[in-house]
Amino acid sequence: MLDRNITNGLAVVGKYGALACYVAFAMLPLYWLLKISLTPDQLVFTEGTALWPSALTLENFQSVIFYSDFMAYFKNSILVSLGTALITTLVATAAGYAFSRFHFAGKNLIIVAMLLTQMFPLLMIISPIYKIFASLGLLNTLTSLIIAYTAFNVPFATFLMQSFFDGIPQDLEEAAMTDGATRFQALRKVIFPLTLPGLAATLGFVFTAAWSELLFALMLISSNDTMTFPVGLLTFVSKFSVDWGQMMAAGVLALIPSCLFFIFIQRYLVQGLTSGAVKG
Amino acid sequence: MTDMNTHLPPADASDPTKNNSPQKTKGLGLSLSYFLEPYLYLSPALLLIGLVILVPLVIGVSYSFQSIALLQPFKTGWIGLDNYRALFTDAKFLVAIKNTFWWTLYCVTLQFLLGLGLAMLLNTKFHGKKLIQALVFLPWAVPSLLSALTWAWLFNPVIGPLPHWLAALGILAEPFNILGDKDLALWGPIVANIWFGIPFFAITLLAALQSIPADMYEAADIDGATSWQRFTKITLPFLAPMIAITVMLRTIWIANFADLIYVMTGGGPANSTQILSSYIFTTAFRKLDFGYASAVAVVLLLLMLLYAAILLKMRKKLVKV
Amino acid sequence: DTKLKLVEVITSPARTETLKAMVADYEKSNPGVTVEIVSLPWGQAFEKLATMVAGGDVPDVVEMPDKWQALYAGAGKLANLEDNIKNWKHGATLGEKTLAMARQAGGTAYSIPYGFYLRAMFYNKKLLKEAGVAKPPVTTAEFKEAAAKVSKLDGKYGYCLRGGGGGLNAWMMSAAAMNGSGKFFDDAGKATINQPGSVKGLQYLMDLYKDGSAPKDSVNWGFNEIVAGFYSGTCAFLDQDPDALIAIAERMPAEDFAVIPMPVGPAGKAYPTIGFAGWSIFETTKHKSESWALLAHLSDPENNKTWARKVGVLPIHTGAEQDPYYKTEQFAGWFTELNSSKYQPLILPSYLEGFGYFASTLALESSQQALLGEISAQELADKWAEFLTAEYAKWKAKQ
Amino acid sequence: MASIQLQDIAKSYGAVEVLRNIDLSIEEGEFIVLVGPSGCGKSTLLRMIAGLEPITSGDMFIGNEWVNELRPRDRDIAMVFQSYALYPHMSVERNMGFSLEIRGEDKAERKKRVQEAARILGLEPYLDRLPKALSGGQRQRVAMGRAIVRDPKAFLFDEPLSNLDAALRVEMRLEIAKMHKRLSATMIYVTHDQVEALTLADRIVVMNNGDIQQIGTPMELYARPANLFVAQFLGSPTMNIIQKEALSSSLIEMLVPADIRDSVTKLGIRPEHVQIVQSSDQEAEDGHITGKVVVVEHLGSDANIYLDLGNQRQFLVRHHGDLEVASGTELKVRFDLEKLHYFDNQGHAVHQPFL
Amino acid sequence: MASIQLQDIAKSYGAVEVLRNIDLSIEEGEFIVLVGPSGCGKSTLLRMIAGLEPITSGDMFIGNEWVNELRPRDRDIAMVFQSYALYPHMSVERNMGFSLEIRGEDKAERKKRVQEAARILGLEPYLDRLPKALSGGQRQRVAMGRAIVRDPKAFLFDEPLSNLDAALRVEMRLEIAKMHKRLSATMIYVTHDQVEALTLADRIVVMNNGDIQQIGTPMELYARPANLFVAQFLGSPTMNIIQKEALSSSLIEMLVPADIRDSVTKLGIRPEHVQIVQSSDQEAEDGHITGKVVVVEHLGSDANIYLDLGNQRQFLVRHHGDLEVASGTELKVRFDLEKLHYFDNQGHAVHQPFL
Ligand SMILES: Nc1ncnc2c1ncn2[C@@H]1O[C@H](COP(=O)(O)OP(=O)(O)OP(=O)(O)O)[C@@H](O)[C@H]1O
Ligand SMILES: Nc1ncnc2c1ncn2[C@@H]1O[C@H](COP(=O)(O)OP(=O)(O)OP(=O)(O)O)[C@@H](O)[C@H]1O
Ligand SMILES: [Mg+2]
Ligand SMILES: [Mg+2]
Repeated sequence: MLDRNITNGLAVVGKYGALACYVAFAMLPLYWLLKISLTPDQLVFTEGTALWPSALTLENFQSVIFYSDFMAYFKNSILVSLGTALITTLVATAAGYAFSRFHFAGKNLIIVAMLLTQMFPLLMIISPIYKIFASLGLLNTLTSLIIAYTAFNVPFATFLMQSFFDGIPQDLEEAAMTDGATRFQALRKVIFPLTLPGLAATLGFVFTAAWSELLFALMLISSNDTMTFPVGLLTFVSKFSVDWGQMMAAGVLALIPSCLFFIFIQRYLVQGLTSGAVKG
Repeated sequence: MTDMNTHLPPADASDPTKNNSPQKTKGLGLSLSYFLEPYLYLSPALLLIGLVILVPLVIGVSYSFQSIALLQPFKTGWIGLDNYRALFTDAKFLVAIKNTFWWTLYCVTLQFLLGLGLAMLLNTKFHGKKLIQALVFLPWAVPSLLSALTWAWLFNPVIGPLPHWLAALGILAEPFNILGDKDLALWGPIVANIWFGIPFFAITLLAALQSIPADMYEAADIDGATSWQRFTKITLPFLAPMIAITVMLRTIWIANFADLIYVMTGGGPANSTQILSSYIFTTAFRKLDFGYASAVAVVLLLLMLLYAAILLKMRKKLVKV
Repeated sequence: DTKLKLVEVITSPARTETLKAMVADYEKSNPGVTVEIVSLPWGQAFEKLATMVAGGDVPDVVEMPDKWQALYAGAGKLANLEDNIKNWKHGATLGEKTLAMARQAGGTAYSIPYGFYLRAMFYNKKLLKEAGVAKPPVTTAEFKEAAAKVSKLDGKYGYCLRGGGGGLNAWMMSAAAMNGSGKFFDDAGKATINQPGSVKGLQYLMDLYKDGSAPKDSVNWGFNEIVAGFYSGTCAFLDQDPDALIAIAERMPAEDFAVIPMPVGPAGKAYPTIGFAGWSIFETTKHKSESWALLAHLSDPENNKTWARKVGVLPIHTGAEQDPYYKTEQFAGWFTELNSSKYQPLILPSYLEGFGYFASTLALESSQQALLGEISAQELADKWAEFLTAEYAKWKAKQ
Repeated sequence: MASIQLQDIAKSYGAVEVLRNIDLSIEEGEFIVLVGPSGCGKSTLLRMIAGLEPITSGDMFIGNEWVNELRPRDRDIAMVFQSYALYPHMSVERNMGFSLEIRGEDKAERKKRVQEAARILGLEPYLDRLPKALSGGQRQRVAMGRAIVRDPKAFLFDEPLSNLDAALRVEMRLEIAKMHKRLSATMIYVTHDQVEALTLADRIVVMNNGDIQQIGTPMELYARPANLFVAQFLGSPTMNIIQKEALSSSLIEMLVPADIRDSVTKLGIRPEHVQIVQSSDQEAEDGHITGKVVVVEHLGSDANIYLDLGNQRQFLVRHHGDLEVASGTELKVRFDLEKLHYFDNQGHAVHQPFL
Repeated sequence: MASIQLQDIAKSYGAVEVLRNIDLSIEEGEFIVLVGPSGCGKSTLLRMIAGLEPITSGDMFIGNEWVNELRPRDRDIAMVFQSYALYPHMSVERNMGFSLEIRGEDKAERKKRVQEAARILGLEPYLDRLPKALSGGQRQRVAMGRAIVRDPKAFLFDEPLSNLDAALRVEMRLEIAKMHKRLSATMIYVTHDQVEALTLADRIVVMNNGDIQQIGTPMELYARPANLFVAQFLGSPTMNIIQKEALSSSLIEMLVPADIRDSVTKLGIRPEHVQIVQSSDQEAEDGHITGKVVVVEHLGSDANIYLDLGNQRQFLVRHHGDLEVASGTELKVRFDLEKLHYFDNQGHAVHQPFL
């Protein structure tokens, strides 16, 4: 605002240029996805490198929407993702809060344990996990996915939430508690509203992680009724061909909820929430 | 603290000895709940992680000391460190370690730097911010299978534009598929992974950026800091905790993440894109040697632990707040 | 009430539809039995099924590809079907080859195959014409020449080489054709793959690649890439099973392509690989008779014919090839192979327990190395021979 | 050192107008103290001079350069923030030396100057601490230290001593005066402490509600406040104001000179310019007014005596020395006639022509 | 209302000992003012009473209940934080009403009490604002408002008026006194403002460096400081201290009573207890000491005159009324003998036996 004209102008041009590059990079594969989904089957390969096909079709979308189980898969995915996002965020908020505000015995051990869960290839332990879920009778349920996703996402979400909590002056909580709030009330009424960017980011991550997760979804779910959409996508890759058009159409459709979710959460990614809170 | 007399209220208080002992008990109870409080908050997380991941993880690690094949319960047996000994002579394992290192290094560094740049850009004001923000975050929401297929598609000169563009720019001598070139193949999944991972850093860092108090920048302005100095001396230190945690986790994930590679190159050509986790996968599910795969996984785990320890140490030194 | 769980592993939406219809028939005629169909995506089917079985969630009936059969049978997971076949009314019409394949693992029938995959050569008529190749090649030498000619066209290649996953068949066929023998092991139990003839066969493919008769990135191509390469008109020749016909016929006008037998080697013979998939019953099932009834239903001649067409395999019951459906130009290649003594179907030794690993990993990596010039054909052959010989000995010891 | 000119500066936050018509011309090396009630816009004005707050309208010059759009860092101004704005991730030492670090000053020099500042501020034991491990006053001193290690064109101090104890405050005040003399830097200083304002200022600017009320030397403002606001704002305890109509006409005659008697509506007298008439003193005209003692505040050297003049009008007398008097007692007081202030009904001061 | 007892309280942050041997017994409804130099541990003590800071050793009782481990919210204590600690996402109104909201007070009641507090604090126009859109003083008032809407067992105020202008400060001070009377709540009040301390306190606690130096009523502390620290800390400007050996023996004889003459090493005299001997006055013994005028601070009602006694020893005289005197002039001053303070070489006060 206080910049001088020329450098200012250059900076603005540079900024928009950089943004354009990012957008282009992010959108290119997505654009290609869209392009393929709109290209009639016969042209997919013959006009492979063209930026825009000579003919368009909505057939792929139609068949995905009306003649496949994808809408059911979407529903399942949304249930699972929302459920996971909410539960994970709750659990991780509690844990992140404990990490941020307390010193206690075993803290480092717990941190290491949480890190460990992220370090071992899940593939290697999927079979004991499968057994546990089987013995709990949870196979083929969306609950099993929510539990598994929550468990796997909690460590990261916890660390994320911790670093957001760390950024909030402890004074505020203390003020709330002298005002007579229980820790939970202080958390809910004072800390949460100030952690909104963090909560939004965490929700966003967990949602998308659950949204696109494949391994657990593949392993724990066999029945068509509870299948989520990434597994559904796999069915387009059969042994003898890939139905690119429909697969990409399904992929494009799958982006819509995520896109909406991002638009929804970004209103919480706002600046300067804590300004004016404390002096010093 | 055990001596009750130390808790006597002053002499003028009314009969203190009488109601002192029950209060003391109450105090102790409270201190117990004080002590337990953090564990209470942690318990759901610990329970979930313990049951769903840690227990299986212990089982998984125990495989590495056994000879074990997935479908053959009768052929298992404890064999001590044999699996680990075999690692030393396994040329493929060594190649995979090397590839894992480069794969992780390139992916993490590039997506971190680009993500940080994006976060900084998004932290300014510009037109159409909402839309652009939503768009650039989208890659994170694309399932890895789909992104792998799409990128493989884009790299294919028959059906994708990239080789032609790269050739036009003179980066490639002729439009060919880099996924089939053993010197370049790793860059295919790396690009895909960077594409996929930028939003991760952008979002976390953006959220962290937004919690930097504005008056820090004002103070730095007054102190005469240039934009670059503001960035290095204010922004980075404030972001440091977040950077430490995200870089650490992302490194771990990427080192463990074989989906893209598996779909795009299958570890090939000729093992040139084989990383530890894809090697673990083929050993476990193709060679069906779970024991050996688990030993490789344990090595990966140890490497990651070492890395995390170093990073945590550094974080402690660097992060003051 | 009985509930059966049937796992389909080579899934595709259309195929699942057909299966569902057949199962519905079965349910209608067997009141009280319901069948749950679990369709696994092919790419991850192996891991998923293995995890299910290891996790104790074992299905009753399962679709069994040839490469897995030895593994599951060897682990004692599959039910012996010999008695059932004996008492089955359609047992008699099961072809010789069918039974041989059913019994491939250890000589006992652990599955009822539902069809064969046989390799033949697809070719692009337009490309050949453009390149000035007058008639489709019959011998390996002609093939090489034709491929080279097509490769001279700008951006076109002769051969859709499958250097990535599933490429083993081509190597084996080429080795056998050059060696003039379809045997994998000599009498002493030694693998034949590093015999000089076989090595020449390996070299043949390597040369095709090095001479530029195959696209550079085909070193990494798998099924989808080669098929796409073929119907996009990038390369002129494609060796494939009948199942590829489905995808190709959808995207290429019938007059643009045809299928010929695999080129014959210097000995005048070709050895197109043959494979199969079938249905098996898990040993642990509590409803063996119902499971068998289901299996029998799926495999009866009528259903098998429908199924075979749908999934692109050659049916199992003798006489099925008389069906008018198979009398087209496209199927000519396969039936020529089946009916001429020049062509001897090559059954890969998938009864070896390590064969899955060999095909999917070891052979894949080393053949890529060979294509990229890191190792020679001889080294490649030796490596394979070593592994196969050892596996064979293991297998032998168990017999 | 640089002069600073503000010409018709105004500032609004959205619809809220925070400053208006600010005209102020500060000479090189001048020490200006800004005073005014809480929320009158002092900090905002400082922040605008520093370049932290965009100027809604008007022009600002620093050393003859038009700076409306100059970046803060190009203005070379040191500022102590009211909120301190310490860098939480830097030790006290680095906090104080940060501006030098930024300028690429070499380490030894930096250390020397920080040490010197720390000595002045009594912060030596805390140089290695992070701000969060400091007390409120210590933090404020660090904020102060951050400014005084520098050698800028101008210093802006926003209530820099408000959280310090009296002794330290006096000490700091003297240090600031010394520094001002040594550097002869231009300084603008916001304070609520009258002693600071009066002792430090070359000129005091009294603000109210976004306006400048009066600019002048301390003595000018004390002796000749331009209006009721300034009169009451400066001086502690505050000036007593008496409505003219509340006085008997004889008293008015005695207190208000004839030539301004009509325009004056209010009279002002500072508590220290009122004497208590000893009850032994019998002459009635000596006691200008009488009131009941409400409460006596003992301040050691002085006492504040609150009188009730009836009708709930309060009147404060500052008595030099101690005085034991029970509340409820009637007291007579007389005004120092020369120290009376007169105001018209707009609150503007009316001056006796002969003064 | 509740009594508060602190028994041998100590506090350390790691190796840093911040408070030690704090023994303090506060009666129900008492108004205690804590004073002490910056960093002496006042805030820490308040925070420990509020339950925000764990007690390292010692015992604390509130109304006879042992509260060492009682949670803040169970102590029912209102506190004004030195750092304000306003809830940045809540409007001023909600900030102030938050404790009532938490307690489930109904809306109308909440509104009423917040309105009342806002009126007292002059915050009515800002009720809808967020803290970040307030000036420093306004924020501090909100922090204050948050406490005074409540009706707790005790109030803790940590420099609650430090950022307010003098007039407002006086007003607020009176309001606090009123509130104290009305609620007769126990109050502990930290301030650096001597006037506040002296006018509000039932008893003042003087702290230094983590210790309590003296506890007593304002007059006690002013008149009979227990040691040099208290003597110098209270009273502004600060007490003059003279080394006994710097005085001539005749002067010592005149100023120090015989029976304590040996133990005394220092004499103290407050600036307001020193009179300037008019030069017209010729009697030499009237002028106890002589010094050169260094500087004169004009404060309106008074003037501070700094004298140089030679050897760079400074001496301050508070002159009632104004005085025009050039620096360099020699001035004679005499002490009010009854107001002299004596200290031994440990700095403890030595009292004249007859006093
Ligand atoms: N976390 C900490 N670690 C070490 N020392 C600390 C910490 N917090 C405070 N201190 C020290 O404790 C002492 C007392 O601090 P406290 O805030 O109680 O002072 P105070 O009397 O309120 O001072 P002020 O008037 O400046 O606010 C200070 O010297 C401070 O440096
Ligand atoms: N963002 C804002 N939006 C609206 N009004 C604001 C904003 N920021 C400040 N104000 C108002 O501007 C006025 C001036 O604020 P400023 O901080 O300059 O006051 P000040 O004179 O420094 O007061 P204090 O002595 O209390 O610090 C205040 O009344 C304040 O409420
Ligand atoms: Mg201000
Ligand atoms: Mg304090």
